[in-house]
Amino acid sequence: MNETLRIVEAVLFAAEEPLSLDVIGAHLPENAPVKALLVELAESYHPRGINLVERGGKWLFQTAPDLSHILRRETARPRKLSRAAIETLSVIAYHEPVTRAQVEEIRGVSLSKGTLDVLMELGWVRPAGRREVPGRPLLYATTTGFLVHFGLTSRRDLPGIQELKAAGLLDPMAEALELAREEAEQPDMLEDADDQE
Amino acid sequence: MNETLRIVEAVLFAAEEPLSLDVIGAHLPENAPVKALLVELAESYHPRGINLVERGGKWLFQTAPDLSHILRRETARPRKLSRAAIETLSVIAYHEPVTRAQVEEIRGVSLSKGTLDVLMELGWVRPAGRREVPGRPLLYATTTGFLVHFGLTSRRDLPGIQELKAAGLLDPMAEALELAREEAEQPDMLEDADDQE
Amino acid sequence: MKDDLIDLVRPSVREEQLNLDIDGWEGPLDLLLQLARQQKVDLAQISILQLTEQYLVYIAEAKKLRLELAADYLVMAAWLAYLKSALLLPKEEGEEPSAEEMALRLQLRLQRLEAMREAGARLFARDLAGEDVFLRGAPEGLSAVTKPEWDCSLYDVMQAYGRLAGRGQTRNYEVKRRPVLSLDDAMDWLEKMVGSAVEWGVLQSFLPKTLDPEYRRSVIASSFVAALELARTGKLLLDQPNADAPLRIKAT
Repeated sequence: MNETLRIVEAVLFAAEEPLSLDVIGAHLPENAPVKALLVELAESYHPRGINLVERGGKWLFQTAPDLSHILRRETARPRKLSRAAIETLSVIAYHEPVTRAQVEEIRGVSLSKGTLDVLMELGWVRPAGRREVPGRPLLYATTTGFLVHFGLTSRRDLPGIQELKAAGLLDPMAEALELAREEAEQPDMLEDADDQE
Repeated sequence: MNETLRIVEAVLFAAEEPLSLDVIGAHLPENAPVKALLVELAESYHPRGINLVERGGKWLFQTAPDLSHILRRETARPRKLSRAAIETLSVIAYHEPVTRAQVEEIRGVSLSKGTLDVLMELGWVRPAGRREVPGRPLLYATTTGFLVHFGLTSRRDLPGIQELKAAGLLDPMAEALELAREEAEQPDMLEDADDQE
Repeated sequence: MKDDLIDLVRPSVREEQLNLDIDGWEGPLDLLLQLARQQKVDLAQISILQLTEQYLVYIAEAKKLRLELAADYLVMAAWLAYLKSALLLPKEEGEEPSAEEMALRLQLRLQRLEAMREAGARLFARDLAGEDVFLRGAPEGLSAVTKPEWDCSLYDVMQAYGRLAGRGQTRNYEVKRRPVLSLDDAMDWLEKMVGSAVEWGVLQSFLPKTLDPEYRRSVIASSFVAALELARTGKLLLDQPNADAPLRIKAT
């Protein structure tokens, strides 16, 4: 086995968290093709019980998903999240970055204290700057930990996100309204509009 | 790859400590030749950057010994920052520039000698001039390194009191005293407090 | 036609009503979404008029059962009642926003909420780390390339500050001593000053002199109460010739 590949393997294996290309590259000879090495390694692990996966541009080893029934630990059932927390998480993930007010608008109910706290404590949500509008509200976004937990390579892999985008359901309300109005008025234009996207 | 071998691989990967044959066998179909499987797996990993090894009758994965110079394992282990240090850091970040006396006043305890040193050594806190009051106490502020480490664009990205409260991060006892707290945050009030000291 | 609609809707609504728990809903929009599902059509095809009826019936039933309804459910009911009449009445030109526009908006909001709800379900149906897939159980750890790695997240910092800011013991509050004449002192003073005065005298003239306006206010308040108390116990006589006249006192 190629020496550089062995190093990539060992580095990822020893790491306590997903690693970016930069961090992996720092352990390798200069100008090593880090991405290509990772892809090669991922392929060689594909049939194994351990897989190499990418999460938000960072890489990590994890057990193969099809073995979950064997590995599942009966004892360590994670606590159940409230419906509010789950919905808040999806709103943040699909619309990020969003303000608290946006989350409340979409859910049609004000966010109780502690909902965001739980998501931040789990390491799935983080403050992500402020929106430059009056009041400068704080923005929230998801983390690499979120991608790791839900097994997503990137936010583009969020289930159904492309369809939701195409349907205008992730746009600001004003734009979505415009889109819906056009469709209602010209049902035969619908297909054309889709083609353009 | 053989299914049973995949299970052995995944079980050992996810284990938090070296596993005995019995424990590994418990995950496998009955009468699986555990030892033979382990030997086979160890051989397949032999040329890789990860090795499967036996230690006192228990089995574990570890990085290949010849790569240790690259992984520089000996100094690793992230150190947990003390609660005093995290609190001090938060006070400096929220109130900067602040004097040591102000940090002590807000935390309600005196600052032990090494706390500020640790934060300065980390490159997160720096001396930032002196306050022009009797005694001319040294002021402390956060650094660019602090912003980089915590992924903040500017200090203004830190959630404010209202936002901490909304996120459920503010201690519940606080509410009655919140107003007073906000007053205390006005910088000119802080100066007054210093003058009185 | 409209009555038919209500009858179609009612049975299922009634069934749910029996164990209706308004706390179980995540706000009026959530309730609307649940009701919308009873139409068993895609949200894009839903009849907003019918949904409005369903909601209003539901709220009416809840009120009959004397369930505590949070204000936002009632606000939504009022808004829907308005929407309903706007949809049924002949369209008025130039009215903004039009009833159709409001209906479309509501429909979109429902679609968006449903989309997020489904997204949440689909997220949690994935292979989850720590439940379905597992990360390395005992990583050896890498030494960071540059500096020693410290285990401290932004969340830790925020939480620490929240804890401090919340503790409230960070500042000592001192109540400023204001100059006051206590009731006891006022009684002593007044008793002494009135002495054995047999002529009526204005109460104000018996008070301790001061230039401090704050102290003066305290003196007036305390002396008034002291005068009442002394009069009650028969130690002096108190008189006010008419409503706005100054109080007068003299010894008994």
